[in-house]
Amino acid sequence: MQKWGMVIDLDRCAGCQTCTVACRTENNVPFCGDGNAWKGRAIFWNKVITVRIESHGSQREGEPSASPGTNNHAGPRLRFLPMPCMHCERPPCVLVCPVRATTKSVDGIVMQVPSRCIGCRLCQASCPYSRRYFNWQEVDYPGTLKEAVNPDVSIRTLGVIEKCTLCVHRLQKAREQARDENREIREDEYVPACVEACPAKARTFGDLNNPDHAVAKLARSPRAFRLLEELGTFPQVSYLHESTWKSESRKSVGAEDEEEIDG
Amino acid sequence: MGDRDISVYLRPLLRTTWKAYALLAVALAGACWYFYGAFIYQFFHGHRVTGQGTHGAMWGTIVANIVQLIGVSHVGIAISATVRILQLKRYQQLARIAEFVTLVSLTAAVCNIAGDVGRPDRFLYNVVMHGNFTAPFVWSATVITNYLVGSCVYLYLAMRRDIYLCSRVLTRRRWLYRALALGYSDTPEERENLERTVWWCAVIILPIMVSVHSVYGWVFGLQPGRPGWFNPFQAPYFVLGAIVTGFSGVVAVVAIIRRIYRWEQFFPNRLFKGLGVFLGFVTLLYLYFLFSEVLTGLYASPEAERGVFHDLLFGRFSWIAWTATVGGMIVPFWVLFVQGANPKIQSMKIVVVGAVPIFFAMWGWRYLITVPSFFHPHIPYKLAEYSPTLFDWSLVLATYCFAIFFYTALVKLLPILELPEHFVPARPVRPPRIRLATMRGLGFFKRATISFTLASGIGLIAYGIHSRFDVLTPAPAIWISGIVCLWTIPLQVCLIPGFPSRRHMLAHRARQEPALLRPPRPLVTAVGLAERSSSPAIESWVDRHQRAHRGIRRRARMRVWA
Amino acid sequence: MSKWKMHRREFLTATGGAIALTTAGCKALERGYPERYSVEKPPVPGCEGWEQGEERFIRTACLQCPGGCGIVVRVVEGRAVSIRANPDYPTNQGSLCPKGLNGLQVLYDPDRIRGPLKRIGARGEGKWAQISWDEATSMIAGNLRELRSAGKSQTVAVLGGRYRGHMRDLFRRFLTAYGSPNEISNESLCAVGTEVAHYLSQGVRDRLGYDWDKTRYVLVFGAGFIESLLPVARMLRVFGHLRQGIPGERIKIVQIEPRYGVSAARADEWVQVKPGMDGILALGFAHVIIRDGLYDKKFIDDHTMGFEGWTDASGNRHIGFKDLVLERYSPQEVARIASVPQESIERVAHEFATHRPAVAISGRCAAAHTNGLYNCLAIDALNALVGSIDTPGGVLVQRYPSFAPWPAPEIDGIAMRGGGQPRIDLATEDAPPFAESQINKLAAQLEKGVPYPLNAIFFYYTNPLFSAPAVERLYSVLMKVPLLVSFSPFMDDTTNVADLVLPDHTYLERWQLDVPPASIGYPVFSIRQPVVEPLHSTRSTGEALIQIARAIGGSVGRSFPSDELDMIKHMVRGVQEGGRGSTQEADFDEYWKKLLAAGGWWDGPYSFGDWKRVLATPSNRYEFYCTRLDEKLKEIAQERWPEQSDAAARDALLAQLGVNARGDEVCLPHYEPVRLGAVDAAVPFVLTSYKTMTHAEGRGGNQPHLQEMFSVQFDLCWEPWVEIHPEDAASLGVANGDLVWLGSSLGRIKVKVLLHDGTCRGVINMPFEYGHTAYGRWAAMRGQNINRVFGTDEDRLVGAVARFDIRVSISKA
Amino acid sequence: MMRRKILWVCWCGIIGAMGVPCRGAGTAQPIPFNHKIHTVDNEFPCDTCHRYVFEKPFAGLPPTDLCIQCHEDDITTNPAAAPHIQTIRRHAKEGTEIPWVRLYVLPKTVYYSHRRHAKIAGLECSVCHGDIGRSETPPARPIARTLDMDHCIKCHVERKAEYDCSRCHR
Repeated sequence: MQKWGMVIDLDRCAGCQTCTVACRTENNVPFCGDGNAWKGRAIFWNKVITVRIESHGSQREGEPSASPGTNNHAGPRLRFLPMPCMHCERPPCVLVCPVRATTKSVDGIVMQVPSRCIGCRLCQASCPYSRRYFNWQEVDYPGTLKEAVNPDVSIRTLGVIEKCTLCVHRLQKAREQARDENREIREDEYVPACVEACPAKARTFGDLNNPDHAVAKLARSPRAFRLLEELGTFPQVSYLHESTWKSESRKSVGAEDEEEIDG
Repeated sequence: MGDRDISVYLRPLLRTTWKAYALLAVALAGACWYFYGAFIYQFFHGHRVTGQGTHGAMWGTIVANIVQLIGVSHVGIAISATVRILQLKRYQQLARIAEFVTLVSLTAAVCNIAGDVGRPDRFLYNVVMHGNFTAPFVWSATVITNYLVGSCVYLYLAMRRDIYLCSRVLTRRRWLYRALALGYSDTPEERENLERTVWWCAVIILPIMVSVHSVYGWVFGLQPGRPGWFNPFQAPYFVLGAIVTGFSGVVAVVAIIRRIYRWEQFFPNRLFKGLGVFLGFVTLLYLYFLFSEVLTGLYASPEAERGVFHDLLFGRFSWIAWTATVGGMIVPFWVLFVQGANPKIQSMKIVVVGAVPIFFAMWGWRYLITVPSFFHPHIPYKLAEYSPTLFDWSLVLATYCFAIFFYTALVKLLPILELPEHFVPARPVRPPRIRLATMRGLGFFKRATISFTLASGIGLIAYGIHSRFDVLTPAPAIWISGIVCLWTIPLQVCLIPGFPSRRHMLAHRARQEPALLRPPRPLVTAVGLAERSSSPAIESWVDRHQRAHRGIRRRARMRVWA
Repeated sequence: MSKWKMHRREFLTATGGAIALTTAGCKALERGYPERYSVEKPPVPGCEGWEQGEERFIRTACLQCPGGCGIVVRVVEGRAVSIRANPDYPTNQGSLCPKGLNGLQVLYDPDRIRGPLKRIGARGEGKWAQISWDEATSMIAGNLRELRSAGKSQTVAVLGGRYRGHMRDLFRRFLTAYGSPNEISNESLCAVGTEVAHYLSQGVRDRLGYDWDKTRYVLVFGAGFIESLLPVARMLRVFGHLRQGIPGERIKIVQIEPRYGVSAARADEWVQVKPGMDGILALGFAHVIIRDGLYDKKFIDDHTMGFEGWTDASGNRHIGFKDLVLERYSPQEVARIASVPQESIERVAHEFATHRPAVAISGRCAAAHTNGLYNCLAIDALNALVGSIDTPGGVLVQRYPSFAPWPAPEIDGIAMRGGGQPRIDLATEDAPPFAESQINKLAAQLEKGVPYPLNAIFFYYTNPLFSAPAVERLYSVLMKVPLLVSFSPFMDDTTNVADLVLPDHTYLERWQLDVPPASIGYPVFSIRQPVVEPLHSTRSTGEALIQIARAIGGSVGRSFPSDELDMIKHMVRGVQEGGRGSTQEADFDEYWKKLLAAGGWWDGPYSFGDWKRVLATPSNRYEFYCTRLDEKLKEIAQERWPEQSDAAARDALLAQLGVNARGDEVCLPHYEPVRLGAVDAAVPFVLTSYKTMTHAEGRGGNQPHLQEMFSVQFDLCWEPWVEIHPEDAASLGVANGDLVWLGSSLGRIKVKVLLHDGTCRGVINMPFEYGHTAYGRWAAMRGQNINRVFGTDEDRLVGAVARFDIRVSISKA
Repeated sequence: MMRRKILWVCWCGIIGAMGVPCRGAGTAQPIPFNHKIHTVDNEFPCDTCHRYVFEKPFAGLPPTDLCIQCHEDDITTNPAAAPHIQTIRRHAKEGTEIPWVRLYVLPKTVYYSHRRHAKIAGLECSVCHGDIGRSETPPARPIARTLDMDHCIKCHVERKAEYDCSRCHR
């Protein structure tokens, strides 16, 4: 069985929020409007958050490291952290859900079943990453706007929790095709919308159980870390630390050796 | 002369003033708003009408209110059971008032929970049919059902004799009391049976009471994702909090009832003094718990957790925390301590003045348990301020309206004081004439049903727990029905006639029951006092009562069965 | 038996029944829950040809910004349900930005105009009558025919914004045939200074492309490297590549900008510079590079002009760039003026020169100043110094596909006479030498009524009543124009006051050629094709224009074929006949089909070394000394002051242009102080603006997804704010979230304060895209428009609005 | 007593009324299609008319074109069927689709795939649809019984198939 996982390279991430929109359009995530946004009710299965790193260098574990001395700005620095659901191996939300509306599927996806959910928001409270969203109001797609709804994903009603599903409908489609052709799922056949859309190619997605897959390799790389590892949730989404400028591999050159570089 | 006159005891049932009707009307309006607002308005508009938000407080005043109400609900049964087990006669009349408080606040709490979830239509069905064994919420559903059913059974059984007497004394709503008495006829066997059952119920219900609030503590305490909640201390802390809240609530309720019905003789200042001393003691204990929790929090290593407690003491919530702690705990404790320590002071007012702020302070601390934690997530999200909307506050208020309505209705429908044993029906209704063989059969039947119920109850619970991960089995429904099954045992013990007693056999053999064959007299005179006290001065109601009690039991028996 | 048994049975059944019924009721309630939306939907127009569940992936081009990336639209049963990137399209190569992905909210906007409208109330009142296309066309045509026969054909103007592909040519053709010179674009609102700088130094009036794959050092002056360099999706892909795409190396990006934004945060180094000081900082870098001999001597010798001092044909000695820089722009001096640490200047300059190929990019923040052109020239000079012109990893000059030109339009006497009139926006005494179009002058010209008043204005893909400087003034003069026609599919600020609305298709419903802006160097174009049937009774503006022309009749009508698509195909035939590029096919129908399937045509890779094309200056070299500027100044000076001597006329002209330098320095990159006026305690702040990622050039206001994530940096949305440095705020006594009045000489607006320690002291930043008076339910009346207070001065050489050069005051509201 | 009984009846009525919307109103097919003649007598496999059953998530309802392929000629001998054949021909002539009414309607949150069940798992249609293939008249109302989730799960458990929530619910 696969264990789907993702690696997000924070060095590549530009903080452009393409993943957010890709996710919203793919999964029929509603917008909440100005009346609700300021109350913190906007739904983002995939949110890019801004981490402020104070200049004196105190930083929390799990945050991208600042490279001191490379930025002459005396104040704090900002870093951008794209946050999908972490799909923990030991998810606290699954433990506390009173109605089994959220489950850990056999292939490692923490699923939310909105049609089962009673909206008690316990999972939301228990998620250390705050990656669950409650529908504080009925979805509102005025006029023709609802035509753009993706028919592969249900529209959640009011009063239920929703969250990132790693675009499980794409997995179903790919799996069905693969089974029909009597083979395993190919590596590139199933990627979530955010991974597909990421313009800076910061996200790598695949089977963590397949040691040859890029995602498994990256997840073991020395740059890799996982958020809030001390809580023991074992997220299946890992991050790669930001690097600093390195120019040593090609030695500094004048105009003369330019041909050498090109060759 | 109050204790001699049954009308003193049944004052609420005999006369209802316009004030009571007005109170009922206002409270009913509030209760209606609660049910409209929480279940209809909120159901169709979503929880956006509240002040809660995902990146903000996802739980707010309503959850604080739930915790508070569940806390209040504990103490009723606690007092009642303690009084019964420890035979604290002085506090005996407190028992039912407190039991009613339990029933009312527990119902209100359940309503609040149902209103707070996003989809109340699915709530009951899904939790019961698809409950997840590992979820504290399911445990809480289990224990709250258990507690609600148990306290109803306990309350009913403890009240059964009084209801029976009501059905004999009162002309109004006689059908109700007769229905509720369920065939009770205050024969000594019945009474003995009842008392024994009730005693056992009290023994059983005490740990259940502890479990409910522990489980509510775990609803918070088993969430690693929330700084400030994930804490082994949570369960005892919640239980103690419940005792403090409940006691302060009960003190207020008793004071109001004493004032309205002029029952100074049943609830003398001395009794309040005792309550005050106990409340002061638990408040001090709670302060100690609080101090120890906050201290740990302030030294906590996870930054987010430290942030919560810092915010609590010095940040945006500090005004609530400090007002609640100083104004609602330290000062009231001092008041209660002084009144307890000073033998000259015996005043209901002082105790109430001490207790009421504690109630509100506890509400404040519930809010502080719930909300600040959301403002220090592990991941630095941008957060929205939580400002409870008018709707939130109206729901909180309306909950208490509902509680007041419910409570007043109970007071007006059921005997709120225990009728002392010296009240006996002069002419008991004729017990059914059942043939001895039938009686024997019933005896076997009773044993069979009880053991069957016991077996099936335990079996159901075991099966429910055994099949907890089976998707096709509604495991919580099974174990909850097992629990409900078990709670029918005390009912069966009391309701189903058992083997005929020796006395019955004798009577049967004699084939004549002269006293019972006589036609009943008019009801008002059907109940009389078995004995008139020789000493008119009321110095100690309790002493006299106890003396009378011993005499009555003996003489009454003689009179009826002579 | 007695009564009690009855009671008991009743009690038990009642309890059991109540429990059972409540459970059943809950379940029934849940099943019958009124859900508002279903994913199964009634059929849409045009889904007849679709089988149940059928999905198609249609390739077309994005138009959420002028980037023109290739997209693939997933259409299910006639409904567009998602947009993805076209993996083959060479500019974005499978990347897409959030705006592009959100295109369906443009297509399916509920507030789109559903058919031609005629105003029936007062202007701006919002009362409209639905009319038919024929009515609308004949009304306009009648009006235009009248004007034309009255000899007032030049009084018709077209205000165009996001022209794509053939649209600008089509409008120009219309105006040429009709007889008006007034095709006014909004380029003067953008970074036209950078383009003119490229024109003067390299001879190409265009943006430049960059060969990012091999670049090793990036110096960004005032451009949002991530947020706003076009095409954004390509820049995002490049960003990822520069960071981790090259094994063993990570490219350094230095952001030079007054404000700490997303680009600055994601760059390796942020150099804070005061607004308008980019030029002198670049010259400071140049000083270090020249002083330390780090420049590319070979390139300087072979391909540049004016680096060293030189003597012209008439024997005059001219100062060289090298001497000027060494003399005037020492790091100490630059550090003093620009308040940038000297250490930073030295270090960055060294890094820049030693990590070649390195490129320096100039952008809006450097260009939108009164000294914008010189800023950009100085920044361009850095590229020349390190030899990054037309070299792998350096600056590329874009080539374009060779479309077949349309046959010339028929021009009769009226058209000849009308077309020969001066343009209304450039018919000023102080017209900037290098301006091609100046929408910002329109208001003043209309107010004065010189050289002639306008009788009709067409608005195509532009919204000047939102985006032009001094909007209130423009509004009052537009109110006096007898006929305003808007082609916008949305009821935006300008359309709201129009007399006639001829709604265009959105970009997902129409045929259009699309040529992306300069980026990859080699020629590329795509064909925007309809992915769904038009939702409403809208009509492609090209089509509408052709219909209007044909209704006017005569030579105007004869200048147009019957069909817009034919015109497009005609153009594409030119490329087909070239026989090059990604799609080659002899049969045109096949070719067309293949083009549509591929989503475009491109002819890579870029070929280097074509110096004649790349350095198209008079000297065929990179000109540090801009001879074209020199000549142009000479020409204009003689024209305006014919009675004076050359030198005196030139000085008079320079004074008029607001250039402080004199002599050779004028034509060399140099530091020209910003024209901001004296420091005034009443207006202590300088107002600047910036773009965010979700900012679709002022057109994203009606897209709720984009609005809800407007600023990732502050997580703010739906409402504008103004960023103030905390210390400035403290001195003003304002706190986070306070409402303040932001006042300039033009007016004042009310806005919320946000403390941001990444702004310059004395500078405040405000995002735009807020303050629409119309534009649908999500955009209208949300905050106030920054253009009501924004700078209206201009870079008098190129005519670009120097928006950032205005002093403003802040006072508590 | 009477009063309470009345209340009780009202309560039952309310509950019953709540249940009504989920049952669906009676539906009448435009043509009383006789499955038996087609599948039993003529031995057409199901996917003749329900064309997508092996390829797509939905089985598909027969388009007019498909019906008319056979019914262009007078192949029916039953005179009672004649008016319905005329209906088909009329639709074919007008180029419209026969407005078949779907009998099996899944909840909106369920994503079921016929292909996965009929092709990949190789289940017989009758496993879920019962004897509808032998029926002579279409049922009058939507069939909800077999679409209960418990039914699905039971079958999955019996056949040792996965019953992960994510497989059907999204």
